[in-house]
Amino acid sequence: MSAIYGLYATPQAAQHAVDGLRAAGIGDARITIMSSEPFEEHEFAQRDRATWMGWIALGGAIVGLTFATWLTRMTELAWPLPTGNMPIVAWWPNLIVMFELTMLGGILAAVATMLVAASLPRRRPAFYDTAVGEGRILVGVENPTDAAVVERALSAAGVDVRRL
Amino acid sequence: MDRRDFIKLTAISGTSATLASCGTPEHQLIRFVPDEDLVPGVAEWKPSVCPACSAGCAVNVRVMDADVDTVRNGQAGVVAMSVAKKLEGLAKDPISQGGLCARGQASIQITYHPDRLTQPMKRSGPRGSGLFTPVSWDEAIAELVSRLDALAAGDQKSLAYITRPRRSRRLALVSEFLRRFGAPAPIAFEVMGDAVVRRANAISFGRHQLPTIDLARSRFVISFGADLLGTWNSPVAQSAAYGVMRQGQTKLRGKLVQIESRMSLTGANADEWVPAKPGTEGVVALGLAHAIVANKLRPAAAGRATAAIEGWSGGLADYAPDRVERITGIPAKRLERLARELAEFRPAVAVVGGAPAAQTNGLFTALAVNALNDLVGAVEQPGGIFFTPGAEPTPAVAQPLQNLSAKVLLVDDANPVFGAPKATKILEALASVPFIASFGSFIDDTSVLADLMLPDHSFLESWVDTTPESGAIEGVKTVAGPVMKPLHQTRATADVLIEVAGKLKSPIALPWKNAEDVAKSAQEQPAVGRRTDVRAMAYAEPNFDGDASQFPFHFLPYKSLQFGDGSTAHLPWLQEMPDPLTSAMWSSWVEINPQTAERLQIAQGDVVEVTSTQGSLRAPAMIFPGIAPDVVAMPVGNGHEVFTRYASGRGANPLAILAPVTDVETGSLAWAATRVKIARAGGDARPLIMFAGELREHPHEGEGR
Amino acid sequence: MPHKWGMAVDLDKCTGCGACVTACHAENNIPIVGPAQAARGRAMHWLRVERYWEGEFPDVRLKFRPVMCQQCDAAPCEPVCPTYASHHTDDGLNAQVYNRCIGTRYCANACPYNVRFFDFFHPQWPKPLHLQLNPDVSVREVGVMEKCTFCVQRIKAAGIDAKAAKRELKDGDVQPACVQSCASRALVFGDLNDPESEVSRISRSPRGGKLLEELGTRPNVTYLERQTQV
Amino acid sequence: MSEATARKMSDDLLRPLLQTSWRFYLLVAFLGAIVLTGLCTWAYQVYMGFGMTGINMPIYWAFYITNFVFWIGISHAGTLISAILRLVNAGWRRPVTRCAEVITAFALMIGALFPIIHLGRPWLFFWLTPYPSNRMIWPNFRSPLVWDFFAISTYLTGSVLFLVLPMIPDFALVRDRTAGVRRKVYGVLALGWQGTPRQWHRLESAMQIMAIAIIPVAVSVHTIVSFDFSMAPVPMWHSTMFGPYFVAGAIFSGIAGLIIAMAALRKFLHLEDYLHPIHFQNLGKLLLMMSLLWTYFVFAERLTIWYGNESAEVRVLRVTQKGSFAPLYWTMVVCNFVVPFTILSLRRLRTIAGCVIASFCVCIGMWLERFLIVVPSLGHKYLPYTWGQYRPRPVEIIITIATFAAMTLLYTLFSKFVPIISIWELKVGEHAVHEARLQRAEHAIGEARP
Repeated sequence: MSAIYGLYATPQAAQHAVDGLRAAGIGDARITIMSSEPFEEHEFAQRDRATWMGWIALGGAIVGLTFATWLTRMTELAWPLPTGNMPIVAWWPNLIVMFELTMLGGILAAVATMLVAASLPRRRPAFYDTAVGEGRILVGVENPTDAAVVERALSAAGVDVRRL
Repeated sequence: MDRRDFIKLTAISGTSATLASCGTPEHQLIRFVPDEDLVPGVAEWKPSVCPACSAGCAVNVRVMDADVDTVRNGQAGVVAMSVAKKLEGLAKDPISQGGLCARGQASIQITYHPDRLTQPMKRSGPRGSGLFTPVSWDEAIAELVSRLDALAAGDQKSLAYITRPRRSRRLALVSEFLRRFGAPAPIAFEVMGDAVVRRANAISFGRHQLPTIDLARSRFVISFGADLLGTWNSPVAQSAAYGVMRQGQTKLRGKLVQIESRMSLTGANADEWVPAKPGTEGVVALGLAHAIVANKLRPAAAGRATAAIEGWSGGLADYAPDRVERITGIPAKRLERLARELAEFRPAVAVVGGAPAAQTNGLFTALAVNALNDLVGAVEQPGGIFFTPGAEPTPAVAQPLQNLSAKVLLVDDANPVFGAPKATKILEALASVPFIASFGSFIDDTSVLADLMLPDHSFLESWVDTTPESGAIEGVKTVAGPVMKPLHQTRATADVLIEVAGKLKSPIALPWKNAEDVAKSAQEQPAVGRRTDVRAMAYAEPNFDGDASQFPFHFLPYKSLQFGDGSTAHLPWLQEMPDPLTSAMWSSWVEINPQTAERLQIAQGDVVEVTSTQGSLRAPAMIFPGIAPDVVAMPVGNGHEVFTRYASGRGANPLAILAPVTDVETGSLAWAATRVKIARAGGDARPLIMFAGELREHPHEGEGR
Repeated sequence: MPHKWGMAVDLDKCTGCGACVTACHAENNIPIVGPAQAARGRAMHWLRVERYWEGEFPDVRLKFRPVMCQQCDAAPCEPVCPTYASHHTDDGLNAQVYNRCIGTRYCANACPYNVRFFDFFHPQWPKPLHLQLNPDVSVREVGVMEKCTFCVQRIKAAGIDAKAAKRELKDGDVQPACVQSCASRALVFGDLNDPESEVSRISRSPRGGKLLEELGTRPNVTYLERQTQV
Repeated sequence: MSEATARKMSDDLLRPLLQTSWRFYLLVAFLGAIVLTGLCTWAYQVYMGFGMTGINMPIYWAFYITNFVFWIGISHAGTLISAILRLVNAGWRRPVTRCAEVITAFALMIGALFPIIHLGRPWLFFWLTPYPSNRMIWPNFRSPLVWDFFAISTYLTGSVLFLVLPMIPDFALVRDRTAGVRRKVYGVLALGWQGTPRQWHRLESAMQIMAIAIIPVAVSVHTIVSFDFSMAPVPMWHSTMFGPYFVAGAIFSGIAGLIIAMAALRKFLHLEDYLHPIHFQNLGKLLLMMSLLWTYFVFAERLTIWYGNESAEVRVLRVTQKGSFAPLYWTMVVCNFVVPFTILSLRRLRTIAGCVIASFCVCIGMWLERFLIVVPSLGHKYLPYTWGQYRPRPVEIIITIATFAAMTLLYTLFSKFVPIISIWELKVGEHAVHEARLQRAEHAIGEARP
């Protein structure tokens, strides 16, 4: 693969570069941004907010609850041993196990979703620059069709453009 | 039933776990062929006789097969044989009636004791070193025979035989052997025995034996120091009857009054516990008699006053309640009330035993109680006292041990070194005996001095028989064969004696072939003596050894429930069984009244030194609410110098420091007539091990929040 | 109708002699822990005779109370066990399955009567003491809880014999070791579901009561109060 | 925020990872030795039999269960607190969260060890796990010990994830700023993190959801630990308020533990620029609040029993307050109330040093509190004949000490290999502050205009 990108010291500069790319008619989908912190308050960092994670977590919780209900009932009935004059299927104690497994379900579901959605884990990405670790913000385009335009747009903020 | 159900069943049965830890004999090389036919896993029940005390309870022994490590003609290996598993009272037996006391049940451990002697041995070290070397039975018997032959030349008198009190034909065998050999009669060594009571009964009723108390039909029982339910006479029979007395009779509940200065197990179960000054119990009895006579309470049903009371009737006037109160410390009112109850609750009975009879005026006390029984018509009457017919006669015991001048001494399971006060110089006496042979199964304080060990079978391995002196109204004789084959290379003492008799230079022909023959043989009925005319004894102040100012406390040793006279101190079950009154285990202790302890700043468990004129001992203090402030008590049983891994050097022996004072009339040891002083001592005694946490059910109840 | 095993203890007959304690040791292979461990409070007595002093000299009294597992209907020790080692059987026994016990000792804490005992070490029987061991009762290994079983092995055996003889168990067929040994017959054992059985009869006595009844454990052992006449 | 500050931040926080002093090795060796001793002691106990401990009839639970409750309590420092602060979006939390969450993870691991150590047959501990262990029987879900298993495993899983997820971007940072082996290792740990907006958003929302889920779990965990006691009909155990009482106590001791840890980090890793007195101030206030809450609970418990005057319970009350346990009891009161209250309620004393002293007291006090809950009650149940005493034996003491060493050791190693303060979150924080400052400046200029 190939890529053209610029490294910007400040989020303002990065924002400017993104705007430039957009002006040059390059869609958000094709613009790659990398940073060592979220920069929530900047427009360029606002993309890809939408997620189903909450609902999936809820689903996981429900799965956990169902499993717990089944587990407790099944095991108690599999070999009904009376203890302390309690009913064989004793709901009060079972509720505790059910609660814990519900929560566990939710948590695991959320984490799984996060990993999948953020496409983690994976081997070291091809398109990356350790300068990001230094605090620079990377704005670039993967496999650019019209390199010249992209280059112009990125260098507008006055940084040297790199190629990959 | 499918696997699952089966598993459920076993799981539920609650007793399914590995038998890993009971010594599987797989590692053994040789497996001998069983010489008896066994049904594996099936229990048989065989009768036997409990050896723990002289009450002679018949027991029912559960027998099952087991792999036994053994030696067959010098080769070690394993053989399957049927072994005893558990002792229970024999339901048919009028004595035990199916019950059995702790000591009885634990006595199975005598047979299986890890330190039991497994074969004859000869002393190889200096006397008392406990060093012995195994010898064959032939050698051992040859040795004994030669020793006896040495006496044959006119010195027969210096053969002595000490046995523990037995009510079995074995005693007849021994007596016969000694008689024909020309030696004095056997000495029955009884620790804290009842010779005085027997003598009193001989005087009052012409019966030289302990009475059988018909508690079951009695409504009022007044006991003068006799621990009916614990250690005195025939505890199992008496406990059984006690159960009936309490709740077995229709609409009636018998009342029990205990007169003693230290609460015994019986005192603990009494409705009234009346502490009287030690040595004055006889006065209490006569006080009651006087009150009954003076107030004309004597029931007509009691029949004609017989000799036993007549002898007193003259002197009774001296026992007016107020005087009795002065002497005994029992309020006159209470005494009169008790007298009334004694007369009104029919049938009523009085019992005497234990400490009151072990004073210098013991015989007086015993006779006084007999008189009281006679007065209330309790003699040979339902709910009164009876004399079991046909009992093996008890040899009269004086104090033979000091002037023991024997050349050959045979010790038959008796332990006088432990049982007799140091002051009797018993050790010195034994040391002067050139040759001592012991038939006992263990190395104890006495047999450690022996030159020759001829270990007897355990009771489960040999023929046993008994004709109890007391415990049932009708006569009882129990004979039982061995319930199991011998574990070790031991021999029945009866057989040994018979063999020895035959091997003597001038052989003695005994009328028995072997131990079985002895056990089965009938006894000649003892002639029932006539009552000798009763002398009215006047109350003599009890004498106590030690000056009251210097030795302020009465010292009261008592037979412990677990160990009795100490002969079962080597049984681990009994060592670890919590003592009923104190919950102590593996210990001996000094019982002190709480106020006294507070006054002397002695706390529970502090080591105290108890000093008499004869010596001193150390033991931890036990705060004991049920004892008079001027009395300290100690259980007998622990304090053996040598007595297997479980009892050696454990605790202290109260008998050791007793003064050699005797009952003036009978000359038997007055073991309750010693005075002592106590003091806190730096503690090197074994700690007090107790099972109980608290003394009372509602601690700090009185205290505010 | 299944059995419901129960016991009645007549404190007016009980003398506190401790025969039952030894009988229990003999029947149930209860190990002896020795003086050192006993001093640390590890002595094992499935059945103990509690004694309590009342009053002060000279008006002092002593009270005995044999306490064994009360085989509660609503046993607090059962539900707390994570492995069902402690559970209730259909004939009303509070069973302890030794080989399921992992030794959390929770049951012993939950038991208000403190009648559960723990094997702190591997039990030892110096030879030949091991020959006395009762083959009908398992020997517990280190780290497990043990307790009075009402001599379940005797109950089972009696049941099997009755079955073999094609008859029902009748009152008195089963006697735990303690009951058998009691000279004064203070202990009575039997089926509480059989209103005619001796134990049922005695349990109905006006003197009868349960130990720590207020805790709602519903024990199957009834204590008949001691009487006194003064 | 200037690039320079960002770089300095990274440098400071990454220094411990890149440079190692001899002191570190010494410390690790020392702690490691103690932990090893502890493990050997445990092995010895298992080999010889549980009788090596001081446990007896009737005191079947003592030191080990005390430690169990104590460490589970300590674990309530991290995840719970940082989750709450995250939800209320308290800015000052940023440098604190990670070093707090680490405590949770490790304290839980150590605490969860004790139920196994205290088993009579520890080699069968896995019978607690939900599977048909032996004879096809499953665990008994009515047993509080099984609840413990579920609660602790859930809490542990949650806490570890809650700790690890925000570490990914920092790993990426280390990856970018190192070379050689470290680069490879951290490269793997970074899971190929790029820092695209999508990744950032997913991370944020995952953290949000977990923060919501973990709080009730944390509360449930210590409630269930308290159920281990309150389910049993034991005097002074059988109490309805044990749940909240234990949770409060847990957070109490947790914060104390956190303060101690932070102070240590600040000193030894030279993080003065990041862990400011204000952090200790705030945590100190929190500690003060919990101290008061704890005192309130103890008072409520004691008063109810004293007033209610139920004999068995009053007996236990008596032994703890007047009897043989009185010295321990009053030490506890001093450590948990008197000292923290006096120090933390006075601003002058609420310094870092002050907070640390208070925290040490609280740790001691809370350990005693657990001990005093477990032992006196067991020693004084309903039948006085069975009352008993307890003395710890060497094995228990050694193992207890070893767990404290283990905690320190794990913490040291962690701070050696992972940035103990979440760098990216810190940057965000600084950034926000920076922005805010700019805005305020612009605002001021605007107003200045006529």
